[in-house]
Amino acid sequence: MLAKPDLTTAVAGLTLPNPIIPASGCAGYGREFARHFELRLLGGLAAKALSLEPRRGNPPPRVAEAASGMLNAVGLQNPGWDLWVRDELPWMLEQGVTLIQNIVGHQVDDYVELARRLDTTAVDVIEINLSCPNVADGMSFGAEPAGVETVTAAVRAVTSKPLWVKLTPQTASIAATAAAAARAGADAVSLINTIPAMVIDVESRRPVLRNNTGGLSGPAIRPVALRMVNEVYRSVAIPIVGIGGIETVEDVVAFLLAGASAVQIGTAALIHPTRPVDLVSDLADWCRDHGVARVSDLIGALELW
Amino acid sequence: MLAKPDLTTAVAGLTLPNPIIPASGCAGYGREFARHFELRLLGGLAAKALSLEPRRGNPPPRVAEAASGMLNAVGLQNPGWDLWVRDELPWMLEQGVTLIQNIVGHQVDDYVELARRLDTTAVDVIEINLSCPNVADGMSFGAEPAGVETVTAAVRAVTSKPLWVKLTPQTASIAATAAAAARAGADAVSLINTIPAMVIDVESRRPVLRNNTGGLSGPAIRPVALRMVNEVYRSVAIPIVGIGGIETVEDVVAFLLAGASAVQIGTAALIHPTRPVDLVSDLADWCRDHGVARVSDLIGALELW
Amino acid sequence: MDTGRLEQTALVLTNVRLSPVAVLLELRLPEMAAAARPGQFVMLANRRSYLRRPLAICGVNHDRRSLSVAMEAKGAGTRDLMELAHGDRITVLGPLGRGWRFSDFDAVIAVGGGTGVYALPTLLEAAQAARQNTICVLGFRERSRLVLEDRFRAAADTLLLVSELGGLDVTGNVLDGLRALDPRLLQRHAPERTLVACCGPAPMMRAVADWAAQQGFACQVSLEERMACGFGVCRTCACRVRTDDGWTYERVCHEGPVFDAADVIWEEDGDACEA
Amino acid sequence: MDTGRLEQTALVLTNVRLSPVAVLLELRLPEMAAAARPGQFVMLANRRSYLRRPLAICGVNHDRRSLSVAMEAKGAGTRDLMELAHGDRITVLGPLGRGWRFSDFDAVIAVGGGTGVYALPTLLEAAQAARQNTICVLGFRERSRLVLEDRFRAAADTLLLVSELGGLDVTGNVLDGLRALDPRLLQRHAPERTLVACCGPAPMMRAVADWAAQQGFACQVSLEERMACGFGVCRTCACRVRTDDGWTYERVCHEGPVFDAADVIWEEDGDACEA
Ligand SMILES: Cc1cc2nc3c(=O)[nH]c(=O)nc-3n(C[C@H](O)[C@H](O)[C@H](O)COP(=O)(O)OP(=O)(O)OC[C@H]3O[C@@H](n4cnc5c(N)ncnc54)[C@H](O)[C@@H]3O)c2cc1C
Ligand SMILES: Cc1cc2nc3c(=O)[nH]c(=O)nc-3n(C[C@H](O)[C@H](O)[C@H](O)COP(=O)(O)OP(=O)(O)OC[C@H]3O[C@@H](n4cnc5c(N)ncnc54)[C@H](O)[C@@H]3O)c2cc1C
Ligand SMILES: Cc1cc2nc3c(=O)[nH]c(=O)nc-3n(C[C@H](O)[C@H](O)[C@H](O)COP(=O)(O)O)c2cc1C
Ligand SMILES: Cc1cc2nc3c(=O)[nH]c(=O)nc-3n(C[C@H](O)[C@H](O)[C@H](O)COP(=O)(O)O)c2cc1C
Ligand code: FES
Ligand code: FES
Repeated sequence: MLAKPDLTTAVAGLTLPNPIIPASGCAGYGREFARHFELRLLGGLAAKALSLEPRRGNPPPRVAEAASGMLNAVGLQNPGWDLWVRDELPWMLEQGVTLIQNIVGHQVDDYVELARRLDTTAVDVIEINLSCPNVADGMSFGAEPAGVETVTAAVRAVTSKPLWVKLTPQTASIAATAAAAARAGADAVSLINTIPAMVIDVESRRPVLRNNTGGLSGPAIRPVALRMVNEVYRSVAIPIVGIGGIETVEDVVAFLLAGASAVQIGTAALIHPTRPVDLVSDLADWCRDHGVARVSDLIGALELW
Repeated sequence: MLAKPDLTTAVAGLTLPNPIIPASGCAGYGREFARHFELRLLGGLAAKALSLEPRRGNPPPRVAEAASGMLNAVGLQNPGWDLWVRDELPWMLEQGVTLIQNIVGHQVDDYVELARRLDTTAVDVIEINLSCPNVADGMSFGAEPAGVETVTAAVRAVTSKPLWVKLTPQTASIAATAAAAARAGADAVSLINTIPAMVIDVESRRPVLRNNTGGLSGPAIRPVALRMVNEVYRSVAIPIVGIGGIETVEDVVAFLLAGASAVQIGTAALIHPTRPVDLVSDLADWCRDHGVARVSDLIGALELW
Repeated sequence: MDTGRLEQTALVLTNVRLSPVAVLLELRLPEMAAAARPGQFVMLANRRSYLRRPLAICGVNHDRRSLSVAMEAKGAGTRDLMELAHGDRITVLGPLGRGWRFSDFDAVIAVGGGTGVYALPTLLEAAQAARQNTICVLGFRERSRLVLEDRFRAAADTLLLVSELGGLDVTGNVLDGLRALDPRLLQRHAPERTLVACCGPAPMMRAVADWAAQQGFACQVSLEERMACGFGVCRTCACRVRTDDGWTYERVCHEGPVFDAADVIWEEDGDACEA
Repeated sequence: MDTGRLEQTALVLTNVRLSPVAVLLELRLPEMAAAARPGQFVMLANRRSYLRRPLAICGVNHDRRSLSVAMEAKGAGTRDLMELAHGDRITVLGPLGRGWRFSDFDAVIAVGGGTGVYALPTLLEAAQAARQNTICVLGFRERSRLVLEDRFRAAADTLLLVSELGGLDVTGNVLDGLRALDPRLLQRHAPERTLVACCGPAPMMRAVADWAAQQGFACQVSLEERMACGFGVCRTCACRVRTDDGWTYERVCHEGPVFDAADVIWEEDGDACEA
């Protein structure tokens, strides 16, 4: 009988019990999952995006089917800071799970103000979502290194909490945006967010999504995410949280090998609600079957040709 | 009995008998398809990339399976100008199909020299592939508007043939790179090329592709391609050739509605060799069933919400 | 913490054709069958689509530890589900959502149209078991589309069948059906003790809700919206619901699919209140 | 222009287990069965993978207008194919590639290992029909993996079965088998009139090619490489082949899968000639 493998992983000094984290927007604030498994069994919980003011989100339809994936245009619906602090935060803190709070804004000041406020809470990690369109130029903050650097540096200045910067794949060079985040003081980069996409109903001659476009997620984007994780791993000295189409334990291992220190599970958890917690035990089994004593030994262990 | 729908479409003044074109790299120089159907039934043929010097391409494996798609890293294997002129061009010109010759280079001068030579041939269209890594900075020429503008303008200066600029989706803003192509005198933009990606074999801890990374194609990328076509259609006044995961006649119609004047069929033709020519008749049927007299009426007819 | 796992593997027991366009699948799902309440739904995986498909729980058989769903072919997902045969296995999430709140009423008037009728048999059966007065008005496009007549007849004290193209009790739409009901039937109980439970196309639900309001009846409607998860985490299944100070998007899968009609802001009204 | 369409829909006639790990599928494909030549292959669509899977044509039955393929489970694609049953339909591309060139020889020594053995029965049968002398040496990991013994025995004048773990004619690898052949058998014809036709793992093919060269025999090998299209357009199935002035990448699916062993640059040699 082999010893229990060590599943712990460290992301820039923060030790997680295991590398499996439900992705932001695919786990709400944890309540729905908590009815079916204990959140503290997870490596962490990336809670749904939070903005200063409440956001109603986009009109429906907000989801469209795609080949090996889906598009969503939820529009970052969330209760806003005040209700979140009152109704969601206390409950989340009781769950004993590492809490990664994702934040969004329309301008740099929004991110800064949210980070300033979060800094005074017991939230474990601030994850800034840079896929949001910038009110100034309409492009996402994450599209260019300069935008990433500006937002990251501004947030860094107001918080000493671990800061994860979530990058969009819609950029000329993910290595360049990741490097910008690193320069500006990010503790880790989370990648990738969804890829902007469109599905059309040819009968009605309209996009299926009321928002016209939405973000593509699921297995369809997995090879793109994996390449980006490895590209950043090879060129930027910053811990990586890998995200994109992860469904099975082999997918988890592939992201770790490519260089991720932890992973987030998005769409797969919408279809298989207990998948995140199942992957924790699958990963333990995989390590045992493969004689891997410590999950952390897998990180970046990919051998390139 | 309804009249035969008019399938012709014009791409910047060049009239094609229909909008269906096998995509570059997925049709060789047409010989293999020609054993099974007449090439002149197609809207055009986008021949495999051509470089000045012969290219052996990458070592195998060159293909990896992905969810609803595949990765390829052929490495632009081609016989080079001299053998192409001698062995491939005369045969292709005999086929009576609109010939779109895709070209690649490591530096701007390569593209210019190829275009200069092609200008003296009977090739109908020059399609420049900007996904190739630039020897100068390692990024693809297509990643930034400046690179697109430089290559396009240089090629434009030496040829009066229709010039299609094929864009990579790995950019901060496809609208910006398309606008750069338009500014520099392109007649049309072809989009999209494959998305850089990686697949890992967790048992061997190696990428499946000997080249480590490859380009993701197939239905997985279709919603991304469709969004990009529509994004460019709405913001840049230039004809668009839509490419990416097109398999069915509904997919063809969706790309036309989104704003494409013609479409290219890549991966689907690898799996269903007669799919390009089948789609021509499917499109005629679709138009008849939907009371569409002219295919060109579909172009850009998408109604946004 | 819920005892049953949300995701279960179902054995397909039977696939029965209900009409030229509809089939009923009976699925062995002991825990879900035990837990299911009228108006709840399930999400069914299939072999052709990435996302699951939401379907109303149309029946529960405790002896056979099964529940059944009924559907018509719409796209690839339902077409694939309709091909399932005895012995096949699929994974299912459920039971999901908040169903009909009918216990506080003396009479239930169930009104259904199209595939909406499948959300009603379990309601009528439960109301009947609770000794409530049960009235049912169902609309079908044509006579051949009539489904589950025996079950509706058994569970409804009064059953009125409506068809657009004729051949049933009333020719017209369900509103014509409701208007054709004997007024004395509708007046047997205090209006606020009568529940109109409606499921069908949105314009129909809206019209029925208006009629119910005119009569002074309570009204609940079961909404449909595209769903990714079905269990409340993804927030894709948004519908507009009135709040004290305006409106908000609620989740069809979680706060619904059954809503008080008075709270629902219909699409046409909705456009007016867009931000 | 070819008369037959490259892509055909096949009806699965039978699925027969050949060994604990292998099955043989018989597919009704009249045009392909008529056109197939020994050493060619087909690309089979399946329900789990996006790309088709290449498999050697293992047999042709003109009466039943069928061809058969045999396979062992490797990943999702082969696993799915192995589950096909009578009555299922799949689409197939074929017949593909350039097969064995055996007509100019007096004797054919077919050497196979692992799943490579499936490329050999049609060769032996055709060579036998052409009154060539047929010798066959097959390697299996263990006795229980032995497949298609009757067909090999019928088509080979001499059949030698080799097993790594023992229990067959020779214990060892196919090279041990070749060395165990009666030398007189090998000398019945002029060496250049003897063809060694080999299909199996690359190291085995390389060793067999070396042995053939020592004997002065011609040698052809059937290569495997990952393929997207199988009919020559995509250039993914590259293998290194010697040319007058160096080497080039040829297509396993088009110039192959059968190559003259003398032309092949094996992976280990290949590393030396990388640019
Ligand atoms: C709570 C609920 C209960 C339902 N109960 C039933 C039932 O008992 N019987 C029945 O026949 N139908 C029912 N429907 C509708 C059924 O879910 C859709 O017909 C089905 O999802 C269509 O899938 P498809 O792949 O066949 O069609 P497609 O049009 O190919 O589906 C594409 C996408 O749109 C979604 N979609 C399409 N139509 C609808 C719709 N009307 N509602 C929600 N999502 C939709 C699909 O789920 C899928 O994600 C119900 C819907 C909901 C929300
Ligand atoms: C010309 C030719 C003839 C063949 N004949 C036979 C045969 O008769 N019987 C048999 O059992 N096998 C044969 N093979 C090998 C067979 O194609 C692979 O075992 C099969 O493709 C594996 O698919 P999978 O989905 O099960 O495995 P996976 O490993 O999941 O496949 C992943 C990808 O790799 C490719 N791949 C994996 N292994 C191989 C391989 N050895 N050769 C080529 N591609 C591979 C697959 O096609 C797929 O694209 C042949 C291969 C070639 C090229
Ligand atoms: C329904 C939905 C909602 C999402 N909401 C958010 C969000 O609020 N903030 C964020 O950073 N990412 C959000 N995402 C992106 C995911 O966190 C994740 O980056 C992406 O879906 C890719 O992972 P996946 O393929 O595993 O889903 C959302 C994704 C989905 C599908
Ligand atoms: C095997 C293969 C080879 C390709 N070679 C080229 C090429 O030489 N030049 C080019 O511009 N695009 C090349 N492409 C990209 C395609 O032309 C097309 O842009 C892309 O595959 C997306 O379309 P699809 O999803 O229909 O395949 C290649 C694609 C594949 C799959
Ligand atoms: S479908 Fe996910 S919240 Fe309703
Ligand atoms: S597999 Fe496409 S050329 Fe060989």
